[in-house]
Amino acid sequence: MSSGWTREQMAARAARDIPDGAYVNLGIGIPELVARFVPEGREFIYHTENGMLGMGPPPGDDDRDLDLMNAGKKYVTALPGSAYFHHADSFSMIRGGHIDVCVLGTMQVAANGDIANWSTGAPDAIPAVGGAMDLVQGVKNIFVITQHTTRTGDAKLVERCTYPLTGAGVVSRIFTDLAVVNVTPDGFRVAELAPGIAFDEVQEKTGTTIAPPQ
Amino acid sequence: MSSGWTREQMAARAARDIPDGAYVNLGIGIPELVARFVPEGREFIYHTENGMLGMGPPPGDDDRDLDLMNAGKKYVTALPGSAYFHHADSFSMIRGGHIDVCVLGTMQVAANGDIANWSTGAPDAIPAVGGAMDLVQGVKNIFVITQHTTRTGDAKLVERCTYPLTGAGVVSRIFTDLAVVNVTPDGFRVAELAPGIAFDEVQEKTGTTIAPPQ
Amino acid sequence: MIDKQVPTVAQALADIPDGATVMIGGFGASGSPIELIHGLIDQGATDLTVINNNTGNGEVGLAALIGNGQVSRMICSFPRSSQSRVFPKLYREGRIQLEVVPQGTLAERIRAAGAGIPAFYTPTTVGTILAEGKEQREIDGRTYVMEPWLKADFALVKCESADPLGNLTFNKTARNFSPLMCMAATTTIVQTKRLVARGDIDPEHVVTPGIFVNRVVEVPNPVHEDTLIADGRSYP
Amino acid sequence: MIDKQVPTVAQALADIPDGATVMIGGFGASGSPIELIHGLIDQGATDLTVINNNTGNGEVGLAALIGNGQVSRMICSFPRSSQSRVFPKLYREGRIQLEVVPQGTLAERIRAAGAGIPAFYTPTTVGTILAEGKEQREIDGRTYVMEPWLKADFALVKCESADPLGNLTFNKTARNFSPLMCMAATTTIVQTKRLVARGDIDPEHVVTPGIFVNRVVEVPNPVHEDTLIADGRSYP
Repeated sequence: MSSGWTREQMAARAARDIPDGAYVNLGIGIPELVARFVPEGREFIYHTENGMLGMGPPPGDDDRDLDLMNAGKKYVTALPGSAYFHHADSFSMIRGGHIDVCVLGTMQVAANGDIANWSTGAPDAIPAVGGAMDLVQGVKNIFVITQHTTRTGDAKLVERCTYPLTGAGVVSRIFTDLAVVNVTPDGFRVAELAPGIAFDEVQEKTGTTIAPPQ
Repeated sequence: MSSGWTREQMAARAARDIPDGAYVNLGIGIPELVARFVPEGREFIYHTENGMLGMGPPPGDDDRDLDLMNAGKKYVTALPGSAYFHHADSFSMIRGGHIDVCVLGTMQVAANGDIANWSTGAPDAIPAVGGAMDLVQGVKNIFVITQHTTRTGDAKLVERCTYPLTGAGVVSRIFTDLAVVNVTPDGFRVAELAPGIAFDEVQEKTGTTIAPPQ
Repeated sequence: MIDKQVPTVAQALADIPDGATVMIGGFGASGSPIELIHGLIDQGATDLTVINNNTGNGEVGLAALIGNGQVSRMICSFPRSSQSRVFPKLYREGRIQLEVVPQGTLAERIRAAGAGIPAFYTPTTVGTILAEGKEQREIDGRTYVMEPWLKADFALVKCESADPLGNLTFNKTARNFSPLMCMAATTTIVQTKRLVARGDIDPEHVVTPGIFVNRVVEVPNPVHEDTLIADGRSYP
Repeated sequence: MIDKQVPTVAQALADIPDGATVMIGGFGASGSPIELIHGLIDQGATDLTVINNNTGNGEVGLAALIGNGQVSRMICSFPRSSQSRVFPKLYREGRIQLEVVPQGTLAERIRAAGAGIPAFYTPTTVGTILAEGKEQREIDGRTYVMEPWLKADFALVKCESADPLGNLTFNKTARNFSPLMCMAATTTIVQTKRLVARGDIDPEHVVTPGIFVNRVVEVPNPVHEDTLIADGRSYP
């Protein structure tokens, strides 16, 4: 079994592709780790869709405000220069193309940029979409951080999503434990392999053809 | 020549028909005088479409702020409890039906409630509409204050407007120097005659059939 | 002098009828008007359609209102959460209806109702099952879906400070949907932590102007949903 | 550290090309960014489409920009005013185009552009000549017209205080269209009376969050259009 990147390394690798001064929205899970790996000399401003720019790290137990949450409903802090606003303004930032990068987790992502990360489509599942569909349509660059396969070894990078879509043709780049993968007009292409990972392993664990690094 | 109501009396009469606690938008001209005749025991809150609730009277020369204007671009003051907001919020108040009464001047008003107060339609006129069309569509009650006829004696209350419309079927009540006139499903009806004014004179100076007081 | 203050929560809520559509502010626990929601449980109106981003947590607040059988329909973006048990049970038993609306579309539909905009176009949901059955059109080469405004009979909202005219400020991210819901409801009922005098709120800092507010009730020490849940509380 | 400050008006405006669409904040004289407008006169870009509620007064500010022949098209709600002479003359000579948009529709179209809403429905103009040629539809028994978003390449805006991240506050009714224009332009350029440190603006009081702002230039003692006109000034 190969090693590849850890969750932290995946997040750090994604952070390297975010330019200085970017307005960034981080999804729940591994994407949240991106905030811990901002490259030296850069500053990102974090947007949380429940109504804040300038979100800071979690508070200590003694200085938390129960009203100050992020979109994952975790307590957060406000950095100097932050701003609060209501939901219509917050989603204007998203829908209006003002957020530069959104980093999301996913269940599946397809070679045509489709993403499925909100519902398994199971008959007894309670549908719950939150802001995911707004984010994938509105944010300029949609990055995905995900393990290359599910826990049971199924491919998450697939030819076509079998789960219900969150958005069609929206993902531009994927950061997995094995590789950085670009979504191109011709499908998946490996941009960079994790240390010690061979291209053949990436192809084997991908549910469709993936092009090697150029 | 009959006397009828003065401009101030017309404004005072209109003010009597505005309920306590109403949110009110006053047009330029005679409508502005309404603010000087709020009946005892009532309070109106004035909205100005350029972005303020709680507008107060004109300032003295020494305490004016050049940035604090009303929609007629005159300097005003802010009363305690006022609020500033941007134009989209201001016209949400208008379009969304949150303003109770708008009092407008007019060039013509028709028996079906049509109003024409933004353009003569002259070929060389520069069209300028401002917020008039938003107000007549959005505010719950559209009152008109106007002289019953033009300076040259032409009727301003007409069967159908000949000037381009500001809005169709929107006016509910008209306050002239001669009478208070309701716009009913059957057309104009005098609700009240000014002191010393006979109904026949009102009919004579109206450009269409007007029903007498009930 | 205009004074929108109402002395008690019970009086503020008295006229909410069965079958009403009620918007409830808050995003999860943040900004949730717990005292007003519990007051609505005491009041007893049933067959309610409730609009909120979520469906409540634990057995207090919105979850308790749902658990008490007063809600026949939820309109929300995210009905699941880690501590949401009441809604899922009723939903799986077919005892409550659900309309799922993406969060941004939900916010914009509520704002549209307040702004007199009966419908608008958005790219959100295009290409997904949530766009099925919705009118779509191409504008400038991109496909959009049409979404209608979303109105309510009542809005129940929590704020930080309010004056007698109904001018409001909020606390941090507790602001969320509340200013929009104040715009979109026929009758907006606000619980405020502090009732201040007219003029005490700087007109530059007013978040919700009083024109959007009908009743204000002071609740000086509001409970917080997270605290109630941590304490294992339920209501009633 | 992010710092959107630009040292001079000239540098802030340097890249505005001929043919650009430029939103200019202000309602009449209130909130008009006179130094930025005069900077644009110095800069010299021509064939501009300008979006503003009015068309300027006297021979300063927007009226001077128009008078200098740099504007080929105005989009506004009210091109007339008591001291507006420059625009009417050019308009009657057929040397400038005009699109008249009702004030509320103008505001909402600008907001829609910033909010990613390509079109919406409004009752404003229904039954009038301004609705001619526009798509209309009935919704819930009432007729509405469809209006498209209104975008710009640049916005020129005046504010009261700004921090290096571009968070803005305004002064009283000088706020008017400016926060909307900040949202709707590709590049937003702000002149601020006071440049304050990061954190000096309470996050609850920010009117325009910095995400909508690209460049900030400090103009500590801005002139006011009304004062210039009263003094009989002209520009250049």
